[in-house]
This record gives sequence, C-alpha cells and structure tokens, in this order.
Amino acid sequence: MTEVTAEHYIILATTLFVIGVAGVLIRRNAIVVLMCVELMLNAVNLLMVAFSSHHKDSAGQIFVFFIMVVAAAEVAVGLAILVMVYRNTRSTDVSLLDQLKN
Amino acid sequence: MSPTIFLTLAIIAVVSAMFVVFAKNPVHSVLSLIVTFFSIAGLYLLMNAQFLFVVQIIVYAGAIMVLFLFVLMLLNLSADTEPQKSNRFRVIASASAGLLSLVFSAGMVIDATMGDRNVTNIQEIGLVKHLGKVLFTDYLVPFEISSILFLAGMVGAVLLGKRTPKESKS
Amino acid sequence: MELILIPLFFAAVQFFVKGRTASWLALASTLVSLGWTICMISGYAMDGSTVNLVDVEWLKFAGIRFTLAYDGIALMMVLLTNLALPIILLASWDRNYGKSPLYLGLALLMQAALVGVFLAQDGILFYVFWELALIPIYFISAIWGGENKNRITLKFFIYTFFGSIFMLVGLLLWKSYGSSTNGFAWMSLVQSQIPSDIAFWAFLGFALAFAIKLPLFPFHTWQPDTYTVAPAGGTMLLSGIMLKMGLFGFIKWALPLVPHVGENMMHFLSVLAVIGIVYGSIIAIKQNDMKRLVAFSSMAHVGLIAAGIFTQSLEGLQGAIIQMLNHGITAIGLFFVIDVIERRMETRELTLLSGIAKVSPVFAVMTLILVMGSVAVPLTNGFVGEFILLKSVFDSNATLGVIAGLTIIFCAVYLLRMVQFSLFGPSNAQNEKFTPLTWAEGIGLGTLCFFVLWIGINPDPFFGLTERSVSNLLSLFNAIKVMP
Amino acid sequence: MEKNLILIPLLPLIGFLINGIFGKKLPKNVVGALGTLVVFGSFILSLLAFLEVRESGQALSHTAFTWMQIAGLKFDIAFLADQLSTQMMLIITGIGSLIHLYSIGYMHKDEGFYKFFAYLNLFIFSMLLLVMGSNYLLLFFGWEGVGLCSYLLIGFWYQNLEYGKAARKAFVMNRIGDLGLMLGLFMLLQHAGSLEYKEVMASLSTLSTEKAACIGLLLFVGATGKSAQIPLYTWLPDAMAGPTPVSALIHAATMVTAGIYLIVRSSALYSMVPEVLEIIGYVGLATALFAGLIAIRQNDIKKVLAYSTVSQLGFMFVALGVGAYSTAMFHLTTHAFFKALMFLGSGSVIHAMGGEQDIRKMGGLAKKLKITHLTFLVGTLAIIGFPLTSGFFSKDEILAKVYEHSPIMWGLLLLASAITAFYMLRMFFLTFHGSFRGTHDQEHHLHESPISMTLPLMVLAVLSLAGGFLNVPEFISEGSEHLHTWLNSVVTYVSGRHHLDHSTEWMLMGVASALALIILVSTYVVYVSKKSTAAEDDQLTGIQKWMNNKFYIDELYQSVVQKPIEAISNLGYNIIDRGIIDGSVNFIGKSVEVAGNALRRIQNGNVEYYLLYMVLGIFFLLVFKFVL
Repeated sequence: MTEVTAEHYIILATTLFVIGVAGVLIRRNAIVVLMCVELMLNAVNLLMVAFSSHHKDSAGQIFVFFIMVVAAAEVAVGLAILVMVYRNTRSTDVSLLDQLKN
Repeated sequence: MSPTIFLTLAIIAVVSAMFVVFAKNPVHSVLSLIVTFFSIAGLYLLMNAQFLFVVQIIVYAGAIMVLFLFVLMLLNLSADTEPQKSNRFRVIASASAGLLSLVFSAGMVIDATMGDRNVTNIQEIGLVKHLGKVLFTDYLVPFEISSILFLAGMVGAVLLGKRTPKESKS
Repeated sequence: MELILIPLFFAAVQFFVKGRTASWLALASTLVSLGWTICMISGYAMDGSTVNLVDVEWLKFAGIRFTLAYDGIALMMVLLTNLALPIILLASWDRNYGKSPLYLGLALLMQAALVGVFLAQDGILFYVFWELALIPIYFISAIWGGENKNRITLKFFIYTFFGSIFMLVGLLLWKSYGSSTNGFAWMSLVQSQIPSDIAFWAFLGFALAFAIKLPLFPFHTWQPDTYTVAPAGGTMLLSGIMLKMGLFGFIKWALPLVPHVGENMMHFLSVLAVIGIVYGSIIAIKQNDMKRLVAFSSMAHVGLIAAGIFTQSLEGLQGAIIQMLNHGITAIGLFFVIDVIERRMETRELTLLSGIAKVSPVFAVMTLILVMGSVAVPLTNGFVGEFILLKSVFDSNATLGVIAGLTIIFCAVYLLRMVQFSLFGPSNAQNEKFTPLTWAEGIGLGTLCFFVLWIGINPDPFFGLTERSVSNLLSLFNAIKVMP
Repeated sequence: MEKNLILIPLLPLIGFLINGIFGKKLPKNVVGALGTLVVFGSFILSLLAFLEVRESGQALSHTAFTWMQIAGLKFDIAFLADQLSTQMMLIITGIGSLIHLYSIGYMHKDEGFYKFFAYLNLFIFSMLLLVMGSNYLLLFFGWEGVGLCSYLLIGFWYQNLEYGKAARKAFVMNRIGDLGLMLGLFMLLQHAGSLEYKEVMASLSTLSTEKAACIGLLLFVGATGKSAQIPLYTWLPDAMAGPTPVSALIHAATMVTAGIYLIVRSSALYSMVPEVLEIIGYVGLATALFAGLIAIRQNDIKKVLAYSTVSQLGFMFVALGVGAYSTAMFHLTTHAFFKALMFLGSGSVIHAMGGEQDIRKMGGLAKKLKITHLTFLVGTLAIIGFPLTSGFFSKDEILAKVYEHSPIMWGLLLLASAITAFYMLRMFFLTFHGSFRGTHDQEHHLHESPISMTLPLMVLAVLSLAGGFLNVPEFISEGSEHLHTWLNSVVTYVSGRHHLDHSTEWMLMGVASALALIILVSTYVVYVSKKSTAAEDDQLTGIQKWMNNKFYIDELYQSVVQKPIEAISNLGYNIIDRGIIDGSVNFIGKSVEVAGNALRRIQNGNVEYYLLYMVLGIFFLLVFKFVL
C-alpha cells in the first residue's frame, strides 16, 4: 500500500458501520445501543470527510459538522429518555420496552 | 508515512469498536468508544480536516462521551445487570450485520467508478478559515436553525429529566 | 352555499351551549334551512336549468374545483334533507341524546354534508361530501347505539367506506382515461369519451359504492343490523336521507357511464334490484323486531326505486325521485312511530306489544296513515311513486314488472302484521305506560302525515319541480357519444 | 249539475272528516245523524244527476284537477256520470243511507260509534270514487280505498285477534287481485297512453287480440279479488267478523260488486275477446256451485249469507261470461236489495239474540220478531226466485241468457240455483220457525229491534219485491226492459248472438219457478213439519264434513302458500342472510383478522426486533439496488 485511497476509507467506514449495527442488534443495554448508534454516525462522518477531500468540496465537511450537531442533540434527548425509562422500569434493558405491543 | 499512520489508526479504531460491542461492562464500552473517536479524529487530521478534528475531540470524545459516562454513573449500572440475549437472536443479528457488510462491499465492487482515487491531504478546505467562510455565507440559515435544534433538544432533555409533579408526590 | 353554511355554523355554535338551548338552536337552524330551501324552490324557474351557486378554484394542481349548483332534482333532494332534519330533531327531542350538543352538532354536520352531496358538481367534491356524511352518522350510532353497537357500527363504517373507495377509483379512472377537458367537473366528465373497458371498471366502482349505500341485494347485510342498533335519530338519518345519496348517485354519476358500458349491465342491476324487492319483503314477513322489520321493508322499497332508475326512462326517474321523497317521509315516520313505542314500552318486540290503539287512538291513526303511505294505498304518497315506478319497470320488462309488483302484496302482509300486533289486539296491562304523545312527537308525526296525504292527493307540483330537469338529464345522456 | 258532480263523493268525505276528527266529542245522535245525512244528501244529488242523464241521454262529466302529469301522460281527477255510473251511484247512496240509518240503532251501544260512522262515510266516498271516476285510475283509487275501508271495518273490533286476522286476510287477498288490475292498467296505458275510458275505448280498434285477452284476464284477476270469486274468495266469509251493517253494505251490496262494474265498464274490451268471457263464465259457474255447496252445511247465519253472496256473485259472472252485461247489472241491483235486506235482517236477529249467530241455537223467532221475520221472508223468496219477486226476474234472465249460450251451463246453473234455494230456506226455517233452541236467558231477552233498524228493512223489502219490474223480459211485456235500454248506450255487446224464441223463454221460466216451488215445499216439510235441525259438527261424515269445513280450502291455501312463504322467510333470514351473505362478508373481515393475528407475532412490541427488521429491510433494499 503506497498511497491511501478513497477505497481504504470506504472499507474502514463500512467496517465501523457494520460493527455499530451489530452492536445495536446484539446488546440489550440501551446505553450501549446508543453508543453503537454514535459509532455508526462516526463511520458515516468519516466517509463524508473522505469524499469531501476526494472531491475537494467543503460541503461534505460542513455536513459532518451539522451531523455532529444533530448527534449531540440526539444524545442529550436520548439519554434523558433513558433516564426516564430507568426511573420507571429500574432497568435499561431494551427488551423490556415492549409497550408498543398494545 | 501516511499509509502507515492510516493503517495504525484504522486498526485501533476497528479493534476498539469491536471492544465497544463486546465489552461486558458498559464503562469499558464508553472508554473504548473514546479511543475509537480519537483514532477517527486522527484520520480527520490525516485528511487535513483540522476543524473537524478539533470538533470531533471536543464534542464527541469530550462532551458526548462524558455525558454517557455521567449517565452510567448516575444509573449505577454494572456488567451483571445486563441480561444476555438468546443465542439464536445473536446469531441472526450477527448474520444480518455480516450480510449487510457483504452487500456494502458488493456494492463497492460493482459500483467502483471512482476515477482518481487519491485522497490528498494538502488542501485548504478543511481549515477553520475556509470552513468558517462557507458556513457563514452559504450555510448561514442551516447554521442558525441548528442552534434552534439545540435549544429544542435542551428543553426536551430538561422536560424529560424533570420528575412529573405526580411522581414527586408519590 | 348558505344551505351548507347555516348548519355548519350552528353545528359550531353547539360547542358553546348545552341542554335545551342547544336543542332549540339546532331546531331553529334546521327551520331556517327549510325556509331557505322553500325560497329557493319558489324562486326556481322549473325549466330544468342549472343554477350555479359557487364556483371557485379549490385544488388547482389536480384540476379540482369547488362547484355547487342545483337543478330540479337537487332541489328535491335538498328539500327532503331539510324537511327531514327538523322532524328528526323533534323525534329525538324527548330522548336524552336530543339534549346533547354533540348529537345535535353531528346531525347538523350531517345535514351540511348531505346538502353538499346533492349540490356538488365536481367529482372530488362529491366524494368529499359523500365521505363527510359518513362520519357523523358513525359517531351517532357508535355513541348512542344499542346492544353490540361497536361491532355493528364498525362493520357499517368499513362496509360503506370500502364501497366509497371504489367510487374514488372509478372517478380517477374516469378522469384520467376519459377526455375530460375540465378536470373532475361533472358536465365535462359526462361529455367526455372513455374506452369502454375502462368505463366498465369505473362504472363498477360507482355501482359498488352506491349499491352498498342503498343497499342493493346482496350488499345489504349491514343495513338491518345498523338500523336496529342505531338510536332512532340515527336510523332516521340513515334510512330517510342517507340511502338517497346512493340513489341520487346512480342517477347523476353512474347513468352517464351506461352508454359506454352497455345495457346488459343495467339489466343485471335491474334483476338484482328486483331480487332485493322480493327478498326483503319475504324476510320482513317473519321479523319480530319492529325496527328490523321496517329495515327489510325499506330494502324492498329502495329496490323498487333502484329498479325504476335502471329503466333509464323519464317515468322511471321521475317515479324514483318522487319515491325518494316519499320513502324518506314514510321511513322516518315509521321509525318515529317505533321510537315512540319503544320509549314508552321499552321494547320493540311485536310479540310483547298489543292493543296500543286502545290507549292512544290519535297515535294509532297517525301510524295507520304512515303505514298506508308505505303500503301504497291510493291518495297517499306511496301510491304515486310505486304506481309510476311499477309502470316504468313493467314497460321496460314485463316479467320483472310482475315480480316487482309482488311488493304491493307482501308490503301489505308484513306492515299490517306489524300494525296488528302492536296497535290492535287486546290491550294489555303494560299499556298503562303508554303516556300521551308529547308536543314534539305530535308535531313531528303530524307533519309527516300531512305530507303523506298532500303528496298523495296532489303530486303534480312535485313532479313539476323535477320533470324538466330529468328530461334534460336524459337527453344529455342520450347524446353521449360512445368511443368506437 | 255537471259542476256539482264532485259534491256527491265530497259530502261523505266531509262527513268522514267531521266524524273522524271531532266525533269523539260530539253526542252520538249528532254523529249518527250527520253520517246518515251526508250519504242521504249524496243520494239526492245522485238522483238529480240520474234524472238529468235520463232527460238528456248524455253523460255528465266534470274534471276537478290534474292529479299528475308525467312523461306526456296526464292523469286527471275527473268524474263521469253516465247511465252505468248513475245506476251504481243510486244503489250505493240509496242502500248506503238506509244502512247508515240502521247502524244508528245497531251500533248505539258501541264505544267506537263515531269511528264506525267515519269509516262508513269513508267507504261511501271511496265507493263513489270507484264508480264515478271517468278513468281507470280513479276507479283504482276507489278500488283500493274500499279495500282499505273494508280492512278497517272488518277489524273494527280490533281488540279481537281473530277479527284482525280476518281483516288482514281480506286486505291481502284483495291486494293480489289489485296487482292483477294494476298490471292490466299498465298494459292499457302502454297501448292507449291514457286511462280515460273514452280514450281507451277509442283506441281499442288498434289493439291486438292477444293483448286484449291479456288485459282482459288481468282485469278479471282484479275482479276475482274484489268480487270474491274462485280462487280468491276465501276472505269474504271471514270478513263476516265485521259489524253486520258492514257486511250488508260492503260485503253484499256494494264493494263486492265492483268487479262486475269493472267488467261491464270494460265491456267493449271484453266483447273483442269472447274466449276470455268464456273463462269468466266458467269461473263464475264454478264459484256459484262451489260456494252453494259449502253454504249448505254452514250454521252461522252470517256465514250462510256470505257464501250465498259468493255464489250469487258467481251468477253475475256467469251472466257476464255469456256477454249479458245488462243482465249482470240487473242481478247486481236486485241482489243488492235482497242481500242487504237479509244481512240487516240477520243483524236484527243477532241483536235480538244478544250476539248469538248459530242457527242451531235459534228457532221460532217469527213470533217475537214480526217485522224482521216478514222482511226476511221477502228476501228469502227473492233469492230463491219465487215468481214475481225481484230475484225471480233477474235470475231468470241470467238462466235464459245462459241457455242461449250453452244448455249444459244452464243445467249446472239451474242446479246452483236449486242449491241456493235449499240452503236459504233451510236457514230461514231453522231461524224463524220451529221451537226455540237457545238458552232461557236469550229467550227472555228476545225483542224486536227499534224503528231505526226496522225502517230500512221495510224499505228494502219493498224494493226486493218490486225491484224486478225494473227489467221485465220482453216476452212478457213489450218495451219493459228498462234497465237494458238504459244501459244500451254504455255497453258494447259481443256481436252476432242470436235470440231465443218466446216459447223457449216461457218454458225456461216455468222450469225454474217450478224448481223453486218444489224446494220450498220440501224444505218446509223437512225443517218445519218434521222439525229436523242441523246436525252437530261431529256427526257429519263424508262429503258433508267436507262441506262443513269449506272443503278445506283455507287449510290448503295455508299449507301451499302461507306456510312455505313463512318458511322461506325464516330460512332466508337465518341461512341466506345471516349465513351465506353476511357470512361471506364476515369471512372477509375474519380472514383479515387471522392474517393480522399471524403478522402480529412480528410486531411483538420489542424495539430490538424492529431494529433487526430495519436492518434486514435495508439489506434487501440494497440487494435490490446493487445486485439485482
């Protein structure tokens, strides 16, 4: 490997994304699930930056910035919800969240 | 030089990401996720995206992960409180994740029309000066709207976190 | 336009009032509407012309306009609606729901929607009003209904809604495959050309929606249950006015497609209608629940009206239109009578009733007049319509005419049985509960009886109102060019 | 007079409205007087109209208003008083006012007194519409109107379930006939484009024979319903549930003759198709015989009279069948006199007996009820055709006309008239002669009726005696066939019928009279001298039992028509409606529910499964995008 190409970044981002997906699916702890979501977001961010550099266009990086903004807000609200859930169920187990059933 | 750094950072990122998923203790997960974020920040630097490098470290590795850690401590969770999923579900989940990666790579192979594949690291678009200009000219409105989003998120978090009067009575 | 706005306004007012004030306001509103209708009729030239009320862009991108207009036929239907509403309110006057602003508001909303259906000149507008009319009646039945109300009203809702969706599909087919030049406007749709296979599906969509609403055999099974379970006011709205929407729809929206579809379809529908007549009549003979009995009888009567429409002759349509009015009056009257009995005796079972004529002769006389109207004794309104309808059916197909004619025999059998068991026979001890009629009941039933006799003795003005409109309509349909 | 024609039916209508609305508050005298006077007023007006028609020879007509106009068809409420209508009008209002008068006495204790008079007035109104209309539509109005009144009056004592049943039966059976009539009208309308008699008759020349036959038969179906002919006769005997004046007015004198009126009115049509007339004749003959046979074994005084009415109506239809329209009208008139008389007489008997109607419990009433007895005797003599009574002339004329047509039919009709003589005399003797067989209480209670009841009896008795001179046969006295001449201008006869010579007519008359006398004597011997009485029901055997049970026709109808329809009704409701149709509708609903239940497993509410599905969904989307 003499030079780092866009493909390398794609492979890395894909790997991270899939790891994130696997985490979301496998883990039951809502906090870890949330973390895995962050991981997925970062994978996408990485890809965006890579493409941005590749195309020499700053829009990609601007979008990454916005994604971070949204992610921060999401985490804040998500964790607040989690705390609420924990208060009600004494657990952060996502399998217990089956209230949608009825 | 740069391929070596890339490889090192990539391996650190993947391994620590795996650790995030497989660690029993959520605290360990948080810590390894921080490692991942740092390595991703390193990759940003490699692409000369200096502004995002800084933001990544401050917002993600700093603020967000601290928030996670904070909540973990607050709820006082430990490894053994988390029940394990059934093996069957784990297999199906892993399989579907694997299938997804397969499809991604397949897509990559089929749709590989990248042209010049170089990712140059000597350009100015990633610098604060440049991005700031773009942000405050072309993307001014989204930028302002994002501040409203933050406000909404803040209000939402406070509202959710507050105990309802009924609860506090009981 | 005012005809829609007045009820809507008063329906909104119902949010702010309660108790008797609400009832009085609602009644006043319906009376104003009625007065307005009469003014409109007296101002109408009787020459079959179409008078535009309002015509504005509504949804420009889809070519939908908000167009309301009336001709003689629409006026007749509006007259029926606005005549029926005050009586329906009077009928619910002494019921607990008669004081509920929610009920009154829903009834007025229904009135607005019904008037809209009859006045709409744009396909989509027609569809919107059509569906709008379904909502209030669903709530009326679901909130104040009797036993099993949830299951039955849900079935009713889904059944009719199911049909309506096909109507929408038919409308869209008609517009997109036809050569309509002005979007969904009725006149433009009628004059457009359309390939006959598409026309077939479009017609089927319309026919299904209307057939379910009527209801035409074999789409009728929602009807007896719903009529039985709905509160009296709801039943009257349903049988008195709402099913006329289906008949009206057939006349105005389905008949223009017939030239494209071919006469065989009409023949098939006529046979269904006639089967419905005999079937409904025969089933009615052994019913013991008065409401169910009248429901099946209504099915038979409506079958005859439908058969008249399917002849596509001037007589058939004229007879059908006058009979819609008549059926509205007698059906509302009979359900009114049943409600009067049920409220006092707390039952509708014929086997438990007896000799009410003894305790309330006035009530018995009014009931008898209404029954005679339904049985189609000459000099009552029912005869006028049935005579013309049977004649038109007989003229178009003698065999069907004879079979349809059986209705005059069966109708006598089941309705007289009802009269026999409830009014006549030895007076039993429970009849002490039969208190004299209240003023609301007296006025309501009295008005209905008056119309039964008036239309029976001098039907000519009523025919005059629609004659030219119907003949214009028919010549318009006859001028339709079919795609080769 | 022409303008005032509308007053004739309007007067009874006014009477109906006043009595119906205010009758409850008015004293009985006023109600009765009002009810009677309006009908009597109509009678006077009818008489005036009659005189005017007689004077001028022209029919009077008056159009009140247009009932409706539709699709080029015009229906008028228009009245016509020609020779035929005036004759009917006189019978209706004349006998009607007598019966009203009678009812004042008969009904005076009934709490529904005012209602009764209102109904009676309404009936007179409808009946006048029927005969005065100048078109078939108005005839149909009256036709159904009288049916309705008949329903109301038969079920007058509505608290009795059996009476109600009889009323319903009458209405429904009439309706079957009405359907036929209505369909006939549709065909006429199709052909002529109008229902006015004048225009219909004018258009007959272009009518094909098949169509004419069809129309003729359909109208006849209507006539069988109203005039109680086979197969629709069973309602009339049951209709005796109504108060007796009703039976006299509606079910003897007026309403049941509407069928004859209809056919005479359409004589031009029927004369085109002699085959249809033939059918009418045979139906009439069968009815005359059949009803007579049943009457022999009836013991209810009113039932005997009812079957006798059916039988006599049969006679009239036979006359129509042989094309002797004026003869039928003649018999209609005389029958109205003597049958109304006998019904009123039986009412007087029932009144005296305190409601008892079984002739086996009567006997020897002649001593206590002198006027009733005498007048009843007149009626009986008239119906059996005792020489020089009204029935003698009219029945004889029928027999003569039938002989002209077919001697076999004549023989059978003669048999029917012999049967008539037998059962009428049997009833008469059992009622008025011999010894009293009722309870002691009843015997004590026996009394002659008040003058308001006996006066009509006497008037009718005079008419029954003298009515025959309306139309004395030509071979007795030249130019005395008044009725025949009177009706000539409105009736169209079948062309090309030959006439009997006078000696044959004398012979026929002789045979009939001799037969009547023989039966008179023999029944006197059996029932008065030997004092035989009617056997109890359970002693009857064989054919007698069948006769007593009316040949089980009611039961037959019940098991062939009513029961199956009721069974279909139940079956249809429970199986077809609930089961098949609703079942299939519900099946669609159910299958959606089942599918929903199956799919619900997937929606188990657990977020992580949803995530998994999402991932799988994305996977398949991508496969779809990239691989396929």
